[in-house]
Amino acid sequence: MSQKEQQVIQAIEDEALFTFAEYDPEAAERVGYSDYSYWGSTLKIFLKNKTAIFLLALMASLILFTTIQPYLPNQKSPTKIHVDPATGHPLRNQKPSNEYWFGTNVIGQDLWARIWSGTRTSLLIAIIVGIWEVGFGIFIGAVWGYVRQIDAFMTEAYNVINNVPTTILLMLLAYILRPSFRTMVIAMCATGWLGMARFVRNQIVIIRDREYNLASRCLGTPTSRIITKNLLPYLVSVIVMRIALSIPGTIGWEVFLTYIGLGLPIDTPSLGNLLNEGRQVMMAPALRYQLVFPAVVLSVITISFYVLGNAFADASDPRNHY
Amino acid sequence: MLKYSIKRLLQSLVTVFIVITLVFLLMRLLPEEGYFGDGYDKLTPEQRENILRKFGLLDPWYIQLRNFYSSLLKGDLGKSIIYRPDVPVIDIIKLKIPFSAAFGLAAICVSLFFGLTMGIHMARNKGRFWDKVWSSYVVFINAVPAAVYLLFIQLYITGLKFRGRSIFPMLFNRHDPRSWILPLISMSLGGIAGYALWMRRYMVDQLNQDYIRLARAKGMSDKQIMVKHVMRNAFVPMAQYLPASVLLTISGSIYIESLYSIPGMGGLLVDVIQRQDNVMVQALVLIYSTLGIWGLFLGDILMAIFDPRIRLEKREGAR
Amino acid sequence: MKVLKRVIPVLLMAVVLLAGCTPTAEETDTPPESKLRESGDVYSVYSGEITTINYLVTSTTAEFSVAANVVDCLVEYDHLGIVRPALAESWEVSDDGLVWTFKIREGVKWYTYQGEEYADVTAQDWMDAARYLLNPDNASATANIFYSVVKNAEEYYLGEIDDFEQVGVKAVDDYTLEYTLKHPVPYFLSMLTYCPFMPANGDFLEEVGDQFGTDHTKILYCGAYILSEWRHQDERIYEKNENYWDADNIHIKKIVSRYNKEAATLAPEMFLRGEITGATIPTASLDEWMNDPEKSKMVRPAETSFYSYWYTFNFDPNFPDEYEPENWKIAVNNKNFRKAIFHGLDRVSALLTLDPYEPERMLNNTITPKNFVAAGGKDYTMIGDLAKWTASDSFDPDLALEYRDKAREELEGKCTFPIKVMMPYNTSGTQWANESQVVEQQLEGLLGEDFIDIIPVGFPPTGFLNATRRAGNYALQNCNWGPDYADPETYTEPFYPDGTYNWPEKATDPAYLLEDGRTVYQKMVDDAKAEVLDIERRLELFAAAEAYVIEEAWVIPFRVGGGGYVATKLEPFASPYAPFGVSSLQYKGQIVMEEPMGMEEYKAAREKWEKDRAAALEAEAAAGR
Amino acid sequence: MTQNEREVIIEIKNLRVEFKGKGRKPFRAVDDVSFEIYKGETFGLVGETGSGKTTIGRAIVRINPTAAGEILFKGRRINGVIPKELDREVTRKIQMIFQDPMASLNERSKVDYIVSEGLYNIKGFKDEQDRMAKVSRALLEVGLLPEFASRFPHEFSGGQRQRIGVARALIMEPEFIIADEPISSLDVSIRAQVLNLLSDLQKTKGLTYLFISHDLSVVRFIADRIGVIHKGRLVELAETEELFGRPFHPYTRALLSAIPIPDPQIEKKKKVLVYDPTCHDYSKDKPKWVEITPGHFVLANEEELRQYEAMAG
Repeated sequence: MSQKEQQVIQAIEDEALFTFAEYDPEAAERVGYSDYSYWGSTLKIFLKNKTAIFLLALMASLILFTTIQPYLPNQKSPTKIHVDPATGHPLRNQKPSNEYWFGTNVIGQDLWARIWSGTRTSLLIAIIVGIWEVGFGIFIGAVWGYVRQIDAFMTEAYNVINNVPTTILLMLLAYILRPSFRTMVIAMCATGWLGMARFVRNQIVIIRDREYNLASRCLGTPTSRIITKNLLPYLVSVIVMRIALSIPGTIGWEVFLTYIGLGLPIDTPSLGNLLNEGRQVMMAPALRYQLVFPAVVLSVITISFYVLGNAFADASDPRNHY
Repeated sequence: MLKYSIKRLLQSLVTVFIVITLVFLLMRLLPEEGYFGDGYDKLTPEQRENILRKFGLLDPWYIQLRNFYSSLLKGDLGKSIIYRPDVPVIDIIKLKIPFSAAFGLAAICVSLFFGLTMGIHMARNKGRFWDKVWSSYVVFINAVPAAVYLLFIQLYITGLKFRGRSIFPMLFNRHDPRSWILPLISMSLGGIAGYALWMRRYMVDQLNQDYIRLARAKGMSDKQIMVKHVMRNAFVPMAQYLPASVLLTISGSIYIESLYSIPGMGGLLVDVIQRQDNVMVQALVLIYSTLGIWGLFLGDILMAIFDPRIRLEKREGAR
Repeated sequence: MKVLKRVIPVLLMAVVLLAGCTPTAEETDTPPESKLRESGDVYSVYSGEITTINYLVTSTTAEFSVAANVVDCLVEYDHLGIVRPALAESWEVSDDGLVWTFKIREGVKWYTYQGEEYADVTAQDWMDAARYLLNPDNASATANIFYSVVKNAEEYYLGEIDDFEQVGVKAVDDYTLEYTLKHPVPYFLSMLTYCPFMPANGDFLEEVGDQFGTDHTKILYCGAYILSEWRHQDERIYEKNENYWDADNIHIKKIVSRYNKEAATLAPEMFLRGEITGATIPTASLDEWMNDPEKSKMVRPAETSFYSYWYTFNFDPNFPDEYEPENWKIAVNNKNFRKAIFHGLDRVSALLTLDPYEPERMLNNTITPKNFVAAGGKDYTMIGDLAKWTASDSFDPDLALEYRDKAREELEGKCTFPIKVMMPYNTSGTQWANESQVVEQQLEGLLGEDFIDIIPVGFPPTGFLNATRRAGNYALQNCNWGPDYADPETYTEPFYPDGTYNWPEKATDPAYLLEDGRTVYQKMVDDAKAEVLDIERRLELFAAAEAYVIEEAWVIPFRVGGGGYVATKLEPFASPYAPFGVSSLQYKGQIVMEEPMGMEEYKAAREKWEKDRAAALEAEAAAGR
Repeated sequence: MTQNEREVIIEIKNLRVEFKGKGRKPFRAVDDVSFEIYKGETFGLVGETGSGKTTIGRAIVRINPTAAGEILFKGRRINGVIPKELDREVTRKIQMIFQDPMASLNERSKVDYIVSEGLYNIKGFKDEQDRMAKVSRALLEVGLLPEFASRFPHEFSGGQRQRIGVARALIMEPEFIIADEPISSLDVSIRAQVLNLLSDLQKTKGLTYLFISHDLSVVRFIADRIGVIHKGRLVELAETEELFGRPFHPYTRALLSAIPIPDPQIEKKKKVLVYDPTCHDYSKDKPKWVEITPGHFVLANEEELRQYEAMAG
């Protein structure tokens, strides 16, 4: 037995240090409480995830940078075709250099400027569509999931809409509205909310019949408040994850739409356009930078939001709050 | 159960009917030019009219729709009008389905096997090295545009040589088993990532549950717990989606089939929509939505079989 | 024909991949050694799948290319572009130019896809084909080409007469065929190489009914090849027809084409690996090939086509108010304004988006491309006033500025500046969009942004032309047209009243109008059309009309179709040469070489071919044909 | 007896509740049930799981719609379509306490909101201060500290949570509370705590309880009268001691025999009766709801009635 241990034992035996406390039921009630707050814990867990913090900072600075980039000094126009003064011909396919940081594309536009302009466009679309998906999708999904009377109808309606090929809708929209930023946003808003609504509906059906909802109904709480107070808070984490995933998803759609000729007009740079242009030169290793730069930006954005979404979902799950 | 099934199938008939009618009307909104392809300017108005008449496009839309349905009742999906004029739709897809279905099924098996294995491996090594390795794979597959990495796979892997001969041919060839490998792998990459992620998440959830802790406390080995508790439960929700994905394998994969020249269904729908072959579009939409709805239905039944807690006839009340 | 549509490049590419190339420097009369020429098989990939092989109905190039190799016409072109007998051994034309009598080659037979004899090819087959073609129920897209020249055919087609006997096609006996025409058609022989004039066996047509041409088992073969296999969007295999009447000139025994949607991307790599015989090199990777010492030896230019592209000024603007159609109407009716743009457009810059190496090669200074027709040993584009345009580049910045100043002076107060120029493009590819951006920047840069404001507007491929050109929904647009027959008349259709291009008849300039209500241009064309006997004179008249269109700057001639670069082992200049009809799509006469041709070799071969052709044309002219 | 003079707060007449399945025939969860609850009493409703006891409770608070019959609250019909005015009154006057305190509290809301949720609905407070005062009072009444209002449910133990549930009901100043197995999911050690709380509240506030449970011994402790329900039908109803002393219906007897007795000797010898529904022969003679002795009702047909009367002596 070491000396230290002996000291401890002695201390325990020393009655002066340990006296019986009086029983106090009120004090007993207080035992084991922490000053817990849901969002506080969520934040705490989230902040523990170093990768997520890094990516969050990265995305924040990316968004900031794409916004201020055009106002920085020495920036070129994303659409101006640079011409070689000697020959009068466009400076096509210039390798990355001091003048053109990311090189130029097949017609002599500055890839650096195009990539940031494209990122701006794509992110803007993705954010608008994301907000719409969340707003409209959640609204429809919540009502659909909560109000039983319309469930059967909504489910059938969903089956119908879901089975109409998106390509038809998109072609029609592009045909009626012409390819443009607005068309792109409308097209994606028109189709994107469906998945979100379905998702929210399923979640709500799962939690709808939990007893605390019955309790609220007994108390006469109106449906709107039951949805906002009892249901949506449970969905916040999954919803945030969906938003985070919908941003790369939307950009992916944009790439696909561009691929089938329904994308943005090419004079509006976007990641979809840049990638599509890049794909056409990917067989030429020397020009592959035209594919690599936008692909890297796209991948970084996708990975970041993807990881962020998952990290947030983990952090916001109260089961992880211990 | 039988009654329920019949009712549900009848319901889906109505759904399919509405879907087709809707698709039909949407297709009519597309411009007439699509029916003529290249030669529009070289055709006289009479000729254009003759062509439209031949395809039955001059009839009012409800007559066209009625014709489609009446031939459908006779078990005839109609004849293609633009994609391959006068060829029965059935003949066109009959040739294509086997390829897509074969590849699709094989890909599902491959991705299920590797995906689940990977997912389990990740969950058991949660937060450790292999979890991170596989996670980066999942992130990579989700982040990099498929159009890019699939093309790279095809170009570079088919370029590999063994004793001066390529190991994998560039294009699919029905007589050469080696040519099946790359498309199959390409098709499975996404699925593997999906299943792995799903399995990992599910397992991590389950492993935190009380009953697993209890089982551990009882002294069950990890392996027993995995097999007896986690895996069995994990398959229940999966059972719901499996039939739909199996059935829909016949719709093929647009991009991979294009790259490897696999004569399957992939992209057929986009093709016929772009060419405005209304009959084909309707037939395909009919097939796909029927399969989709059937898939969901079978999924529910499978779920009910696997999970005794679920009954198809829910007892619900309403305020 | 039509303005650039998405399918065009695809189809052209498919054709290029298939047919590889055209004409060679071989002798006209197929010397003995050529008969012994050995050739490997052809392997290729294509991305534009055909929809049918019903050659009596189709009107697309890709589908013609099947017909061209499996069914023969009455006449054909050799590799120098000289008409030769094919299924007709000889022919005569009546003095009034209305009745053409053909002596059909005996002993030619129809074969099934398995190579079994089906029947003899007789004169009756042309009648049966015509009967099929003129049946509106069959909805043939080429029937109008037939009935625009053959007597009573249009009436029969429209149901005005029921008796097929009255239609001007008649089998006098088994081996004598007689066409009676509406009016004399000097270029009738060239029309015979088009699908609507191909034969078809009547019994077989009856046997297969509406399934004719739906797959390779549903047609009969009398051409150089038999399509032994066609699996849609999978594979096509042609095998040499050993019983072909001219089998000695068929050197390639087998042609295997695989369908691949990504063919444009994969083909160059597959070619390098020796898996296919030839590939088109996309503009984007051209640098790569040109700069690589090994690869650059394999690249050579591809032949240009006879599609003509030009920038068109719209005289009947019908676009949304935001682009100020009324303003445009005033501006476009000012000749100096048009001329300013005409001379201001740097066509070479715009073409760099298509061909960064030799953009000049595709440049076209007239509406009718070079080498299309010739008379009296002179190419059409060198006749009369056209010669002046042919010889010079329209791009002239100084001249453009001069016209701009004049236009500004004249339009000041009438127009608001800058004048908005709405310029549609198809969003399906990147090339057109890139070209639009180049044109916008170049024109605005030269003429000043305070003078014009070029506004490229993207339209989706779906219904592109109906939404833009045909609706008059454009100010300036890149349009195109392809020839139907070997006569410059074919290139006048877009500008003739009732065309759907730019409606020059709606121009307000009083100088364009005649007292009889016709436009000056209309009269010029009418006069040229009326001249049917003196071909030289006819071409002069058409050349004058065409020069008028250019002089008045209704359009800015821009370029020809086709072109680009290929790496292929198929021998160039060996296959039949013809700017119209289906002959040029034949594999006849071609071989697969050991090594692909490089740039220099190709140029030499081309020079030789041009010389040979000039000589052959002169010989023809001398022979009085 | 003076029953007829006592004020009836809830009257249930021939109540039937059906659930529509996907099948053609609806499932009858509650069938032809009638009973009354007097003001100030605790009425125990006993039955096994799935017998329909919870359904009755939920029918009263109008979560489950009724298929037939009437539910009267102070003589006014409250099932089916009712005027808004009445709806508001009933919402306030009838409250429910739920079985699972884990599940019945919204985990993402603070206790403050949970307790005052009902007040928001009836606008039962003047201002924020008034609301907070009411919340504090309610919490104190159930033996919780007012400062707990700012916490989340998962920070509390099961018993505390159930007390929050009670506070949530109390704040509405109800007259009638349905307690749906309020203690069955609690630790045995704190069951008494909650039961005592409920009893105390009843005394101080003059509440009426409908106490639903599957546990007869618990009901015996708290209830004045007990109804026994089996497969949606009420089979017996009597005052607590009457029922325990003289059960008629074989089902009741089976239930009673199953109550564990805290004496191993007796418990060992005790014979547990097994209820077999086939002992009734209702093929010819349908059973009726009969008052066999004053205040003691039983479900029986003529023949059984004779047997029971013989037993009653």
